[in-house]
Amino acid sequence: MIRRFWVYIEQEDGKIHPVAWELLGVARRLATEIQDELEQTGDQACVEGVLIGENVEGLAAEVFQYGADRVYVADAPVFKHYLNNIYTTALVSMAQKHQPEVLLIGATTLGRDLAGSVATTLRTGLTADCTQLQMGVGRDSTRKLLLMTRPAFGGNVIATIICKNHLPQMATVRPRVFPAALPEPGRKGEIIRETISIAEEAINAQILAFIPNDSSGVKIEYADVIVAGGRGVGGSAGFALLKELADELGGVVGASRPCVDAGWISYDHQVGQTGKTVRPKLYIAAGISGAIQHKVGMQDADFVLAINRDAHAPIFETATAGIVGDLFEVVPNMIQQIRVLKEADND
Amino acid sequence: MFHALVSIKQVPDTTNIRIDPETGNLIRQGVPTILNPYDAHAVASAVEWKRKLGGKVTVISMGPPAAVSSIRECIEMGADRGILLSARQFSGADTLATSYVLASTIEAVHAEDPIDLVFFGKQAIDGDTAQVGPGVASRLNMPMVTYAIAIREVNTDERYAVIERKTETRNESIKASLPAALTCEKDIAEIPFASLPDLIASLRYEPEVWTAESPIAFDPAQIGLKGSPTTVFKTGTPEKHVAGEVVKTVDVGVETAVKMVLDRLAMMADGNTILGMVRQ
Amino acid sequence: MSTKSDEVVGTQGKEDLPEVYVDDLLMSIKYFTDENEVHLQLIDPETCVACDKPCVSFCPVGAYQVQEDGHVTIAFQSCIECGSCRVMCPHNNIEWKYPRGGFGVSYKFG
Amino acid sequence: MTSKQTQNGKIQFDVIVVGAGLAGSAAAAVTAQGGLSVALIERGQAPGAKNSFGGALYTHSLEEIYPDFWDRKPPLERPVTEAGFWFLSKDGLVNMTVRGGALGRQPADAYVALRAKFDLWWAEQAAQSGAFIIPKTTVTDFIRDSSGKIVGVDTDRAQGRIYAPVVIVCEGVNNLLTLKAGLSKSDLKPKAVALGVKQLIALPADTINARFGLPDNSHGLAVTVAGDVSMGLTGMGFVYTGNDCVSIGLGVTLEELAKAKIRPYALLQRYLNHPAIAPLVAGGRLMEYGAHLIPEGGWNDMPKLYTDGVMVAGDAATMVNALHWEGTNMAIIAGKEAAETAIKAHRRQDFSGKSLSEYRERLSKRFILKDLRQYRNLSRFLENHPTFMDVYPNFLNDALGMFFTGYGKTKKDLYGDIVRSLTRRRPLIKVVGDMLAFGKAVMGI
Repeated sequence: MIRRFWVYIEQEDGKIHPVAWELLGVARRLATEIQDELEQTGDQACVEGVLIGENVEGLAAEVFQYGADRVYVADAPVFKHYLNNIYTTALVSMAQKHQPEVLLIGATTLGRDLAGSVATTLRTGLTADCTQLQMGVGRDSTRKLLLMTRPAFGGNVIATIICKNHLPQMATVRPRVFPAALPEPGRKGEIIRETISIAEEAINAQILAFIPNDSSGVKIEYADVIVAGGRGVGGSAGFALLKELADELGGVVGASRPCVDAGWISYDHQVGQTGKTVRPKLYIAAGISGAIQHKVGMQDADFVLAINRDAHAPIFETATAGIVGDLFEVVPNMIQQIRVLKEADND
Repeated sequence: MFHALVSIKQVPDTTNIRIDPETGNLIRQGVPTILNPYDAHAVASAVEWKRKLGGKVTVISMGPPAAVSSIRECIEMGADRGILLSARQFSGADTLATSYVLASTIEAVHAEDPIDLVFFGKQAIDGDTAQVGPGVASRLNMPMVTYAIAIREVNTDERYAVIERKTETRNESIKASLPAALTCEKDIAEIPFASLPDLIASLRYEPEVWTAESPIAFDPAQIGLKGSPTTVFKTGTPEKHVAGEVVKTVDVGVETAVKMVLDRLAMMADGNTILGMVRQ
Repeated sequence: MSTKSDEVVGTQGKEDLPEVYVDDLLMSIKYFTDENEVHLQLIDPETCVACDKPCVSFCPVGAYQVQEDGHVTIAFQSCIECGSCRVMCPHNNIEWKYPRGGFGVSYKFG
Repeated sequence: MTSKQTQNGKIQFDVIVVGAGLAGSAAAAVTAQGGLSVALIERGQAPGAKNSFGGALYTHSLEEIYPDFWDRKPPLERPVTEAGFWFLSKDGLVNMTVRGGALGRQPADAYVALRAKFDLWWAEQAAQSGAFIIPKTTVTDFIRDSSGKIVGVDTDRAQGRIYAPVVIVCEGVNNLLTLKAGLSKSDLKPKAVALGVKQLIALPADTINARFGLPDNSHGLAVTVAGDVSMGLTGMGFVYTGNDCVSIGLGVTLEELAKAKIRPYALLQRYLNHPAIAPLVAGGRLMEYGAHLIPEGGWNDMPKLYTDGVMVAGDAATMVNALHWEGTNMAIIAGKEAAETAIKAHRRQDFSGKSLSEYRERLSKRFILKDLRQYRNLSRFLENHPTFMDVYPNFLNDALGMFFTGYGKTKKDLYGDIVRSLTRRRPLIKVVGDMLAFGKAVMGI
């Protein structure tokens, strides 16, 4: 028997969302976590991708490099653009046919939209926004289950959820929660073409137009440097100062929720439980007290520099380095020192 | 006549939840429950279209008896009818069981008084899952437009609506056949400041309370804990990170403090300068 | 019966008060912020430029801040509606009203 | 709800009460019990949302509104079983509190409370009596008929007029409506209001018991803290123990605070850092910070309490006795007396000022006007005698400190030192003058 670990390979206009690489890394690890069971039963574990779209078969090669053993491809003009019920129909019928044990979907706007519909149609459970995934023995269970850990109550609690009697065990994972799998050039796999018939009358919605929006410029989830501000920044003017530092570092500006709520900066910049999860190399938290809701969004940054006037601010517990001081003195000084360093670098 | 149904949830105000650092337990004391903010915007949008087209807005919510206050808030905003699904058997429901109850309820309301649009908030702030809306729409076989930021057109005669939704990269204008479902961002409509007569009407409003047996006899195997494939295996508190080195500007001065962290950062990046690290 | 305060010997002279980051105090307060209406405004912003701006210190939530050019800004979102500025502004320069019904500070404990 | 409430599309009640605080909900409850229809209008999300105090409530006033008060399971914190004064010097504390005796009575005479919780419950009791609570609505002005007589109120909502022949204004310290009704000639004076700031700090009940020397959770402490709290400004601190929280704060005269350019939260933090205070709250978590004005003008600044169609009660009517931290009880009783007057006025169908003057007569028979009159010179006295904020608390600390360390010293020298520690601060003759003046101010002579 094959125990299948599925990853939905999200693509739009022929571009694969990087969360797919992160999920493939997770799926591979999960498959190795049941090695002991496989040895006992003689079963086999496979990491498999699911690609839905038009002219997407060519993308499979890259999916193999990131660790998929097999890719199921539903390639047809009807899948040109994502539409909830058409993609749901496709993914559901493939899952019903191949019976994956685990199905992982990125918690992107598209992924969340799809996952809820697919899980309900398959009448199975779904755990959203998982921050840890592990194969382990649940209570009263003979076979290892997917242990899905997610924050609850605004990140104040973490809960581990299991889905014992229903398959697939479905989880969504936010981008940047897990590191991406390392690609293995030249790695090959098997393409399985799926024919999905979509009845004309089942198409109950159509895309009339695409409209560029203002958020397309900000992509803080994938930024290497984020200079984020909290209440201590005091207003839009303070964010201009942070922007200056971010520009100097080639980074982007982030914000904690109160600043977004107060209208100092747009939601696209929000880091935290209700905002984005980020994993930059450098995260500068200026005037952010560090409420748990914020921490869950940035705690995986490689280097966290906290700047806060209050030495007791919880952000210092998460910080790699901290400066207790007025950000309006510290940040301008930092900009200046970096400029000096840069000049020295250029010489 | 236009009929909108809005599915709402009363949630603990998560901006107010704190954790006891000693025991790791949730501090529930003083945490108010509120109408899920996204749902409020969904209601506002439904009411706006009702006022434009004529018709009515029905609000449903699954929750404890105290959720009446959230339903009243919707009536205050201009909703006409409120149904509270409240029964012990509903408790412990995950998204699958919740979507069953909501979908069955919507079907029942629809049978009595056909629905054009089903509104949801984009997500509940207590769970942030954003899964119930799509789940319900799938069960009802309705087109689902998530992350809606504007409703451009509702044509009840030709049976379609044009809804603009926001994705990560762009906005999409979607034409969906009616009845359709949508989950709403806050942009969809501003919360109105109710007139005094509307407010007073809401204060006096008593929503219908539907139980697990009546008027719909729900399948006991599909509701509450029983109908939920997922269960909580264990709970814990998030790991604490080890705090790094902290310098105070009052002790060393701003200049030195900044220099110290920049040096530290340079060390982290394998002897490269901060600029080198950042340029990687 | 009046006694002048300069006769007091016990006053401890000038001392540095502890630095308090008022935003951290405000984190404990629940607000319903009215995004559509501002309830606190300066009547004439120019009046503040010449004033010695006691509001900046006495406001218990630090809502009043001085800009570099000497103008005063009000972070009305932080206001807890105590009325100190209404009573104390030396120039009666604040248009002070309550936020619209339901908005503003909402004490959880009080 | 009676049919009266919407006549020809007009929202009409017998009585309107503005503000669901302690005074307002008491007034609404008594009015409703008297068989009248009453609208209780509150601008907060819910009653209590805008209210904050030290503080403790006084049983006599609560029981006066509801004889079955205790059967209603009020959400109170600890009973006050120990009360008194702490006098702080720079680094010391003289404790003068009383427990047992009268403080051991059951139920206690005072209970610590959290206003957001209590006021919500207090308003719910009024609703149970039949009052109609309209929350989330700010009263902006009065409606007057063609003759200028007040016949209702206008609110900030569309179609927001509410009519009633009597309006009881319980709007709190910011007396906007009292001014609009013409009851106050001038706005609050900065020297006659105190700014109160406090932190509510969470601590486990056992820790509170241990730190404050309370035998168990059914004992509580309420103290007035004088001395090194206000940096010489006219003001006092307080400490109250809740079930699992400590309320700690201070009130100082707004005008002095503004002149001294002291940030109130920094002053509060300084107080919290005091060596005698810090250990009491160490390790606690800030539950809530709050600030509120306290009208301390008392008798001298009191508005006229009634006019045609309007009565005013509570903070809006400066019903506060600053020295005794009394105010909540005055508000409640005044609310009740205003309601009784409104009921009588309805019986007489006479809502003129003359008819409503009964309200003032009722108050003059109670402790409210008597006490306020007696203490009328106190605030001016304290303003002119900053020594009470500084010299005497420090002296007390020095004196007792010397008394309990002067071992091996001749007691004559010891007493001499003690006296000198006072006279160094203030000549003896002035001390005598201060004491006499204090007595006069309190006695109201």
